[in-house]
Amino acid sequence: MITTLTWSDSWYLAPEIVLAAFTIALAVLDLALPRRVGRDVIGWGALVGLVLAGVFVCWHIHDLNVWKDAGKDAFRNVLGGSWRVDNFGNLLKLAFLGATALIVLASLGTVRDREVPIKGEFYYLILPAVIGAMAMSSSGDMLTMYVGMELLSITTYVLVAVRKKSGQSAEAAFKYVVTGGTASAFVLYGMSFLYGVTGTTHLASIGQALPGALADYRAMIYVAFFLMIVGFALKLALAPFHAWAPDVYQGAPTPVTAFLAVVAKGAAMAMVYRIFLNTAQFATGDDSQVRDDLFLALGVLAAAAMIVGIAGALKQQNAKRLLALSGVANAGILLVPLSLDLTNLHSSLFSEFVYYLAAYVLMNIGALAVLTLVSRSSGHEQLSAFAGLYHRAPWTAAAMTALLCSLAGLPITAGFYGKLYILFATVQTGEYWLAAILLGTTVVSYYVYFSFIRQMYMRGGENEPSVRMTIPTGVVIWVCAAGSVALGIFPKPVLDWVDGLFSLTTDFLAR
Amino acid sequence: MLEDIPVLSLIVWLPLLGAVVTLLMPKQNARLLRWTAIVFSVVPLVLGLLLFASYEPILGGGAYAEHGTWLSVPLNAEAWSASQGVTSYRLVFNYLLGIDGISLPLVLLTGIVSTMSALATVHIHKRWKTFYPLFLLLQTGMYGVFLARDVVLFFIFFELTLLPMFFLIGIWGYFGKEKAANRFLLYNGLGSAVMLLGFLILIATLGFSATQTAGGVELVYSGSYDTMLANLADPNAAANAGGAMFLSGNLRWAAFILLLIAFGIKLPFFPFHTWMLKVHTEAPPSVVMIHSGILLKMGVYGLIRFVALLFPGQIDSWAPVLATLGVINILYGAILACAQKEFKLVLAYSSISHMGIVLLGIASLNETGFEGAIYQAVSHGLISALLFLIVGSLYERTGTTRLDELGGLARSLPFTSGILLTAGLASLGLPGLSGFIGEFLSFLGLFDTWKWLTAIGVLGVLFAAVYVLRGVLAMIHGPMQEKWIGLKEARFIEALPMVALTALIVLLGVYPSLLTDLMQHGFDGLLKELQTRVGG
Amino acid sequence: MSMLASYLTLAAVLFCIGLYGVLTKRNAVVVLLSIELMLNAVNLNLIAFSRYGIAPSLKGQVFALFSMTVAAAEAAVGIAVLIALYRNRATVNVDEFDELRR
Amino acid sequence: MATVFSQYAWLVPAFPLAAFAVLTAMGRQQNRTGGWIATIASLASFVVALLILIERMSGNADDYNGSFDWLRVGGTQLTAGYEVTNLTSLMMAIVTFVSLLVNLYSIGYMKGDDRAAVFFAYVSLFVSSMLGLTLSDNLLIMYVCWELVGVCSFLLIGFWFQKPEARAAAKKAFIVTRIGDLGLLIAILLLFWYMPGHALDFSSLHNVFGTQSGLISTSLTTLIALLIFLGAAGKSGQFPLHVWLPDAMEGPTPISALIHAATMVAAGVFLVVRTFDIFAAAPAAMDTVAIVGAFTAIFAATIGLAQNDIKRVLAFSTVSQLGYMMLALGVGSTTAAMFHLFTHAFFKALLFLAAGSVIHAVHTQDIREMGGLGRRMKTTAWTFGIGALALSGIPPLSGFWSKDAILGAALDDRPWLFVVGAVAAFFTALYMARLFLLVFAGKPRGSAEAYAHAKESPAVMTVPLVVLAVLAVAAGFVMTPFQDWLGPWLSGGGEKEDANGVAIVVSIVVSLLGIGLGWLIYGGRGAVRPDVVSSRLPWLARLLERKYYVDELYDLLFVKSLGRLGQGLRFFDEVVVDGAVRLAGSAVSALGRANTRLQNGQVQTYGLVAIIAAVILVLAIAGRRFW
Repeated sequence: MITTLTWSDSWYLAPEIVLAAFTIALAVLDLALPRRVGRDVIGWGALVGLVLAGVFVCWHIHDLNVWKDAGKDAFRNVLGGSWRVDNFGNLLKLAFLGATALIVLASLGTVRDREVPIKGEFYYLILPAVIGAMAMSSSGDMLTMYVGMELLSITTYVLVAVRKKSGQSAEAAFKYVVTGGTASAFVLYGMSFLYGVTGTTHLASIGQALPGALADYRAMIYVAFFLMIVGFALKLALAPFHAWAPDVYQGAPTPVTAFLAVVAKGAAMAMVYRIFLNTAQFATGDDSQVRDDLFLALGVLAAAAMIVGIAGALKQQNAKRLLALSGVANAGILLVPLSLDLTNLHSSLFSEFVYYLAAYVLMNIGALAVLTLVSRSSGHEQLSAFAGLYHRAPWTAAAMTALLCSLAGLPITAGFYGKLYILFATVQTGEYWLAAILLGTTVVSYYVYFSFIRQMYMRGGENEPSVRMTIPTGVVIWVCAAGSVALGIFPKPVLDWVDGLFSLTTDFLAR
Repeated sequence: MLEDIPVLSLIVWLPLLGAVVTLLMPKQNARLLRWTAIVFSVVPLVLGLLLFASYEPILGGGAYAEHGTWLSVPLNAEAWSASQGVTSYRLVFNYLLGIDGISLPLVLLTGIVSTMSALATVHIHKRWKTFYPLFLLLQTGMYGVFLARDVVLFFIFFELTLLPMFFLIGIWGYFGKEKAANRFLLYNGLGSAVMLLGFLILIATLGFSATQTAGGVELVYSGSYDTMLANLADPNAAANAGGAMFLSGNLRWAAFILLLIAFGIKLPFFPFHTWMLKVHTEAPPSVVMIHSGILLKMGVYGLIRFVALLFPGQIDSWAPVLATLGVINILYGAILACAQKEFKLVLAYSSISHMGIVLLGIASLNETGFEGAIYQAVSHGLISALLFLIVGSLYERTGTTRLDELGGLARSLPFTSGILLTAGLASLGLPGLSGFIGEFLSFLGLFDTWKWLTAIGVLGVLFAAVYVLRGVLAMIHGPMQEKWIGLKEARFIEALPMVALTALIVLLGVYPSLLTDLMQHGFDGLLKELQTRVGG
Repeated sequence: MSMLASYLTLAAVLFCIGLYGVLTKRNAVVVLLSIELMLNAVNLNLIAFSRYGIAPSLKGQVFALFSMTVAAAEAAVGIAVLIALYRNRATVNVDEFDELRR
Repeated sequence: MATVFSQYAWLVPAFPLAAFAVLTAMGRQQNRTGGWIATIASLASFVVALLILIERMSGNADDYNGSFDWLRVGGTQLTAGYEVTNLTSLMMAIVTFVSLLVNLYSIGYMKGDDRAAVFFAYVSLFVSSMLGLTLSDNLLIMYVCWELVGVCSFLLIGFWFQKPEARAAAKKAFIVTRIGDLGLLIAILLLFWYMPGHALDFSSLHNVFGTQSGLISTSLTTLIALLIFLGAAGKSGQFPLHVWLPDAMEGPTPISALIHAATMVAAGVFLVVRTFDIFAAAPAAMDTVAIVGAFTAIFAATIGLAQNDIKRVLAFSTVSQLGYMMLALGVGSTTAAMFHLFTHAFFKALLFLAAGSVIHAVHTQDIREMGGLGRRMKTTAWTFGIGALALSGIPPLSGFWSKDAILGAALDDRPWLFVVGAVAAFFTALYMARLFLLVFAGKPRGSAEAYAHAKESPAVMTVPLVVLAVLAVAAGFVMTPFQDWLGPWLSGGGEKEDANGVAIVVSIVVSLLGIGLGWLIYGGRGAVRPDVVSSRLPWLARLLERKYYVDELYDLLFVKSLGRLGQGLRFFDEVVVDGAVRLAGSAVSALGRANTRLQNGQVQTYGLVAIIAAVILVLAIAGRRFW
């Protein structure tokens, strides 16, 4: 079957096309603009592009709803099924776009020329990275997915190195390249076996073919999936594949750190969800052994990530590395819903994932935004930069407290509710060990996150320089803090909305 | 009259309103802030007293209960709708507040101790504008814990007490405040994590209810305490649950033990007690008043409400374990209290010992014992609040509460010393003061079933005399050191709560029916269950 | 089938050599080359499957083409990053890239 | 007959309670008037108590009982109530009378103390709770009051709180009596669960135990009786819980008279009398009571021989006399016990107050520094002498009659106990003679200056002495072998004291022998040298002086070992329990540190770790399927 790109197809690619167009336009603009003109205008342009893409995504959601009401399947295959427009993708795209928009906004207030001499490049390179992330969440084919993944990776390699005068930045980028490249190789190697066993790269077809292939090619299927798991574990920085993350996060400019922590991680997570839900469910047949093993492996990795991430953060004095390790733990939490059995009782894994992802986006970006402000005033990124923040900037301290509560999972915040929701799922499916680990690491995380609070409220602070707040960063911090609290008190609208949009059958099982 | 207003909600949320109000006040005006805090502590107390006055044990607190849905979030119903015609499958967190004979005494205790502690905040000398909002927020958490009838709501209020306490200890504490705050946070965090796991198991296995509607079945998971009780009592519940997982025997044990540990940490029982020592020594007095006076009682309340009342079978077979734990607590705490050189530590260990008596009361599994446990909780709350009030007042003057550095204070501070002695006597269970009644009822209750254990536990009463007298007399009697001669007697605002608490301790000791009548029907359900279990 | 097996074995060996290179080589350029080697092993795998696989199809070859292109881009960026790093540190010894630690 | 006054019996404890409240509320300003407030209150109580006593003595008045709900225990409503019987009315009269006199005396004794108001407040509280103890109609309320009197005793012993000895004595008194109280508490717990209807009031106890109803087995009854006796022994200073009473003499002397001689220490005897039905149903318990009583009587009397502190001699005498009362109870004679309690209250209060008068005058308690005081303080000497004779059992003073009643009862029941009692009586007479002679006769041994300053106490102190002296002489006539009035009245007519010639003769003989020997030794004639024992048998003298080393033994057995246990547990708590917590904490941080160590900045190390982890993961999860 030969399919060509039609106009209607390109409508469904509109968000990505918009972003691509903005990338090119902004790149040209960057070249054309005289040196003395500030590059902030490119940042604002990128923001416009992100918002516009978001509008298109919303439009798609609306379209799908119309179809659903009309009784049709609420998804659309484009380009021979290699691209899917469904609500799984749409919701995640919204999350990525929103997160990127927040990051861009925050950096508009904080990124200075000294730090990032080629600021324009920073702003327009972030757009193709988002395209990559969107491709990862919206592909129906391993090939497209792989290309999306590489698009994201390669642009982020550059972004990490964007402070090109800085040795740290370059070193971080190099480490990231090596790790990312190896991870890609593993993923790709695994994909090749999957293709070999089923003869197709189309995810849904693989899912159909695998139960049949299970009898003859069990070992190869194991190999395929485990290679992919290893690759993704590296990408996601799940423990003990995480050691690169703190180095890279520390070396990268803070907005890029935020992007890596939130969007890159979220996109990889989306890819894992997509692949495993489409192909690894082996829905038919009594032989669930391989499937169980795969999901067990995911569970084990999630557990290890939670434990190692939080334990590693315990003694960490560098705030950025600490947040990187907290990101490791949070990746573990994000993986937990996927590792649980899909049963009658528990099939809301996507809501759990997306809700916690949203919470994670808010708290992580918010915390990093605060960190940017604070480290700029103290000149370093150690925890002690936060000393006495309560005296220097009480409102920022209050916002940071809310964000930390969310990170620590204290009521009533998004982080609390997200964890609660995931925990309930683990208990429902009887995976008490995961619940116990999740809870245990949460307790230890109190110590970790409260080390910020101790610095802010209980340590000196009268002598530290004051914190200069800029409007865009302030907006981001408060959006994140308020969002974290609001999501915690009223998770219902979000969850109702997600539940109304997402459908397991439509998004994963329908061809 | 009270039935017409959401009195329970008012009690819970008024302190929070107070917190907001104090946030809007000028930073430097400590008096204004303090009096605002006092007012917002007194009003819930008054409401609680009105409730107390109009509460009829025979009717229970049904008239005051408040039902509402706070959250109803979807669980994916696709798989269900295909197989069982389930149209709606949701996880519901309710806003359920209720009152009964078990919680009312503790609500009153919260009101009283909070008010007294608000008066005692004269010892706070810095950052008032941060202190009072946290202080009031803490109260909201505590009232919420005692009034919530939904496990998730309960948990949230429980956690809500953590954060303010962390700050209150960590900012306004003494020398080792940060360490103490950390310990408090981690230990209690661990406790609440364990509790949450237990609660989630309960929700997932007991909290379901299915409603048949015209469109199909509506399946709901909720944390409602009443739903759980109803499901427990319903012999067909497992069958009605359909595909839902019902609480199996093993899970029941798991949840029981999890909750036991969770509340045991709060109580605290041996060997989970070390965290509270630091809190007792390092936190500011008005905060320890609340901590020792109320927060520990959340453990008592939780043990009764969620461990005893929800798991009659388990508590029945574990009664000896609980009783043994109680005896260990009593003796261990008492003997260690005898060996301390710091008065605050004496009090801390004595709290452990006294909480052992609570365990005995619970382990007795009869009405007397439960009443004793609650009575002991209330009385210990008042007594330890009073003791720490005095400790704070003494520390303010002398800068130490070490036994070997003090002595003969009765000379320069006769009033404070007199109150201290009274409080000490109450603490060692002197009849005529409230401490005796709780001990007596607990021992009486347990004696019915575990005579030897009780007899050993009663030894704790003897040790109590030893450590209380050793501690108190070392401070107020004996030769006085030169440097304490010029000490000033308690100011009015310090004396007021001292007198009030003493009066209450005497009142409860002289006329215990005041409280025991309240609890009269609180345990009917459990006792019936236990009786059928034992009898059948 | 034996044909497939030998290609797969070769690919696996290549992959492992690449991995070994990544993990042990001191020269950063060689490390980047080793990554390419791993990717090429995969390409070999894809082609082998596409020709001798259980369900032979063109998709594998297409995939390999994409993979090569992407790998090229990746290599380019990698070398660029390395150059930036070299400018800064004046070395390509991987062992010395450890300023970011702990 | 209708009861007119009995229904107002609650007023009796109420007056002193009110005085306590007033004195506490007014604080220290009332040092002057405080004494009078307390005295007036106890006068009012005494009047009411006397009216009740007269009403009851006038014959066949019904027992009166009033109560209200106090505490609900499960389904049972426990009441607080009071009960007026012949026994309680008598006890009430004794208590109010002695306390009236002591209050009066204290006005003089405590003059100039700046905490006098506190003193009178404590005394009032004590009187109130002692009366409550007397009046209460059930064991639980009695226990409440029982503990309250203990606390008042503790407060008053430690009244001069700046003296470390007073602090230690107060603590000791409280803790040692508490050991006994625990027994009583457990007895109450037992009774609560075994009595039909969970009844704890005395009439129900009488119904169950007094009628051989067989509702409660003998072994259980014995256990309960022994536990109650443990309580009584603690309060009444019976061996082995007697150690607190001599130390309690650190308190002001009027307190020693009121609490530690006349009233509170007698509460143990009163308790056994109150619950006598239980004892009567348990022969083994009766034996225990009798033996412990007899042993205490002789044990304390011998110690009294070797003490040099005037109040300590009297204190051991009190212990000894209480032993007598217990002996009487053990041989089944409640009347004899109550009779001795009655007379002892007067003459022992007298002795203490007189001793107080002496101490007031010479400011020392050491009899070796006294002597010849009889010439300076005639009233005191005379009254003390009367008290000493009464205590020694010289007819026709009250002590003779009551001691004779006990010895008679013992002879009837267990003759060998009679022998013990008689020997104890000999020692009693001996040490009283020693005491009197050393203090009042002979030449002054202390500093001449002190002797010169010693003068008779003011009237407010001597008047009570005289009143008590009169009673010490006369009180015995309510129950003589010839004219027994008290026995039938108390026991409702059942018991009739038989005159026992042997007992009378022996008791007179041993008393006279004791006094005579005392005269020979201490009379100043030098017939027998005072150090006759200490020079021949130094170990015996030392043993007696050190009170048979019981305190030292307890210190070693309990105090030291508790201290050591406490230290041990402290170590355990800090190292093991808290250590486990820290260990868990450091295990987590060790994991964190391992992670930190892993992050050496070498990306190839990271890769290696990752690959190793991958291999482990694959082997652990997929690999297990293949072999």
